[in-house]
Amino acid sequence: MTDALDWLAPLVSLDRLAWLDPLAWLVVLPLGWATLAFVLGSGRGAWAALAGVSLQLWLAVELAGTILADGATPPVGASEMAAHHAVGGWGAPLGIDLAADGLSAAMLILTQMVALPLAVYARAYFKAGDPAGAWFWPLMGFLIAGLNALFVSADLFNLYVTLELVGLASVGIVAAGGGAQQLAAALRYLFVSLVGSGAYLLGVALIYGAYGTVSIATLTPLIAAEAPRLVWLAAGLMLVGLLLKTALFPFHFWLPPAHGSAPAPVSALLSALVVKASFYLILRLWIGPLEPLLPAAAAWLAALLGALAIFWGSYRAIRAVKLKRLIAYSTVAQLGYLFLIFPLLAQPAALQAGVMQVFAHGLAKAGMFAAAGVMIRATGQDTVAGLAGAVDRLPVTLFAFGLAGMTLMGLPPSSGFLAKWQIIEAALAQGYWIIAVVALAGGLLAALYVFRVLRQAFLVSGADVAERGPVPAVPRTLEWSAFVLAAASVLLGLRGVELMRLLGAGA
Amino acid sequence: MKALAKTFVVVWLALVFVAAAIGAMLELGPAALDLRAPVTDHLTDTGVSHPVTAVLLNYRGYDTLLEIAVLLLALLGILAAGGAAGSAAPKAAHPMLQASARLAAPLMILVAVYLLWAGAFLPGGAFQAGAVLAAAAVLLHLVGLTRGWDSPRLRLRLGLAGGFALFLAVAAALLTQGALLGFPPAWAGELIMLIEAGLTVSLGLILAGFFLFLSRDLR
Amino acid sequence: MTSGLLFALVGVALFALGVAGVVLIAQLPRRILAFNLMGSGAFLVLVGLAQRGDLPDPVPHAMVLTGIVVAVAATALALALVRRLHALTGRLQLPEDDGD
Amino acid sequence: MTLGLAFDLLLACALLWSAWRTLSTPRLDRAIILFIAFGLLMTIAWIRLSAPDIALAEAAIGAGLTGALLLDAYGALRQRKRRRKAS
Repeated sequence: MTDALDWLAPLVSLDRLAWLDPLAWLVVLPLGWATLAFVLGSGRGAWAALAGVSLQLWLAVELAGTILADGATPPVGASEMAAHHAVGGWGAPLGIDLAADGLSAAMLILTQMVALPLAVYARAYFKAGDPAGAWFWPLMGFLIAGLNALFVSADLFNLYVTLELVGLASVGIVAAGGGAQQLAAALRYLFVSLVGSGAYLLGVALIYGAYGTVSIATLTPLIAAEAPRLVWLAAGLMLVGLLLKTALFPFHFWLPPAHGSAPAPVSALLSALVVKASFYLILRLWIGPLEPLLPAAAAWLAALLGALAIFWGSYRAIRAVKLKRLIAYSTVAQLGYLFLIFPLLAQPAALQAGVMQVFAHGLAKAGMFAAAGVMIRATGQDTVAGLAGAVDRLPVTLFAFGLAGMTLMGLPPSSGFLAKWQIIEAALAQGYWIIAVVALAGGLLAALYVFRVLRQAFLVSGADVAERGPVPAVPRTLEWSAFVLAAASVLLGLRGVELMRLLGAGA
Repeated sequence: MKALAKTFVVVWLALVFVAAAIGAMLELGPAALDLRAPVTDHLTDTGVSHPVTAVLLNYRGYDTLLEIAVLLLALLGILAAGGAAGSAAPKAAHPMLQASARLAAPLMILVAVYLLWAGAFLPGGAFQAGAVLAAAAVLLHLVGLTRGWDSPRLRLRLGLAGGFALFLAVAAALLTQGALLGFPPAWAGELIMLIEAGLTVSLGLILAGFFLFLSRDLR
Repeated sequence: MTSGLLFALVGVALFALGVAGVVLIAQLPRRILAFNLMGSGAFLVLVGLAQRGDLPDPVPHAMVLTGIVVAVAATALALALVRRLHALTGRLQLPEDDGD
Repeated sequence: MTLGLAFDLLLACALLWSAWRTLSTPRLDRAIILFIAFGLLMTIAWIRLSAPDIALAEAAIGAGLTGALLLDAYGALRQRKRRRKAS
């Protein structure tokens, strides 16, 4: 009997499935279903997307499992990575290598984890014939493919191509079926994105000129051994280009219009994942090949800009009239936290804190934008004021918004609490109390803009609601997928240990 | 006033950057690595004899795969940005022009086929061939012989995505055999030619689409 | 000085000119031109600097081919958005964003 | 100074000049023509850098296709403006 079932074994265990290398399939799969969705035609392909993202989630978890199981894993940031795939069989520096460590695996899991509920949400959000949803599925497929490709690439030039893939896909879904305001936001975003990747490309060109290779693993020891002045310039160009794409203060000007004017599922994808991709790349370069070049002052400059982002983004969110603008400015503020960790990177806990914040904000912000989409549908307007009395009609959605808000404020037991607590702990351990103060103040400011929304919905009477006529019904799927994302952001706080282990693997 | 200050700052930064970069470039020593030798050493295993084509489709074929995705994506973005439906009825050009376009189009297709074939051992290849095909399609449109494209029907969608799908399918099939795009030396030449032929048609359609889908808003 | 190094220097200047153009010019089609100049500059640096010893290197050649195609894709998308914006508003400049 | 280097210097100046004029000339149609000229100069530069593949691609895609796209867009914009004025 057991013999008869032996053929099943390779389907279950990845170790015996050499051909099922998750690194490469995580890129091939989304490219495949994106193409299929395009061929199927306008408005089609939701099922292909759902099936594809589910499979990808499984692959990403498997990948994380193999990295965790490998006891001798080198620490995150080492040029030797745990999982590895030589495209074309050539190997770097002649060919392109794919590689993943705990950091890449974490980003891959987050991407599929956010994309799956959002795909469910988007299927209900874009009604048949909606011009904004006409080509949503292939665009989303290429976006996810670009993100996955970025997280597994170990080649600087290949990373440029993935950056362009992510950038153009994002601009495409922001512009989709939009009016003048949306198009203007998309164009502004496009130019920023192109200048950012252009600066990155020039940096790569200078590095190739100096060393004759663009493979990260080959470059790391070369840069550590000798760095001519040109390489400093290259590092500066690459980092500034990526900061522009990450929308770190003062480069944030393009983000609120782009994230605030797109349809809700698009805003969620952009805020939760796309800005994190360029942040991931900054982190990857910072702890990897560029590490020997960066003085402590650079880390403090990043942290200073991060702190300014927290204050300015929160201030604008507190004053915002429109609901989605409020959430978009909150993204500007929350991105600031990610840069507070740079002066602390001497401790591995700082990296864990940063990635925890990426997860916390990714899940919470996706949930928040999804919830906002429901509220805008139900109230017919994108304003905070219009939410008066919404609690009677949208209890689930407001609960979701509240949970996501909890994560952004950093209240226990959410993952946001875990992230902020770790930042504060790492800061105090190294004697940098100022960073701890900034992190605490940011939480209080977040409370102000989150409660502004909740107060309007719960406490202000919705007496004028009746005058607006019948309330449009909102599909239940929308409410619940928003809830799942927000709840995940809180529950992750209880299961944070696995994530920490993934990032601490071998350290 | 603010605009003037911005101009001043940007120009000043640009000048400082150029001066620094030029200074740093002039003092640069030789590179640590030289990929010219390995590229030539393995050339017989790549299936093509032209080094640039070997890098483009074999050594770094993965870049090219993603790059075709970028092209398809730009077209998708153009379609998604929308515009009024209904294809433009082009003005018919002078009969003489039309006749010469009719004559030129097949010639251009021949040139494209030559460029594609020559790419294996001479400068040329799918991109250059695709651009020539696109030019032929645009020419026919400009003299009023073909209509602009409205929304892509199934056949056109298959043509637009087919080259990329074929490339991806070959990459995935090779992945099940070991490595993504790991061409076996014995078959590399044939597989690369197959991919390039598919890409030429799709690239021609995509590049032509950049014009013909846009002619929608030209009424 | 070799041709490679000379064109790499020109590339840096073109890149700076292009970036300054994208940042400073308001007219959208002109910004697209500036972006293309910026890209050409980066390509010249990539190829020129790699062959400052005057021996051609096929790896950056292939990279630049990739880059040119990506640039034309971005240009086509940008032009499509500009044309659409012009159809809707009759303007060739981005409207001021009030920030709210 | 060799003849080749002198030619390169001339070409470099022409590249920079045409790029500058592309951005500074007041009329958009002129700018597009100058940009196409810039693309053709780039083609020559690629030949000088012994990169015939890129030269072909630059002529077909960089100067040719991009230039045609720009001219096409310019024509469409002008046509719409004229119609807007007429109505």
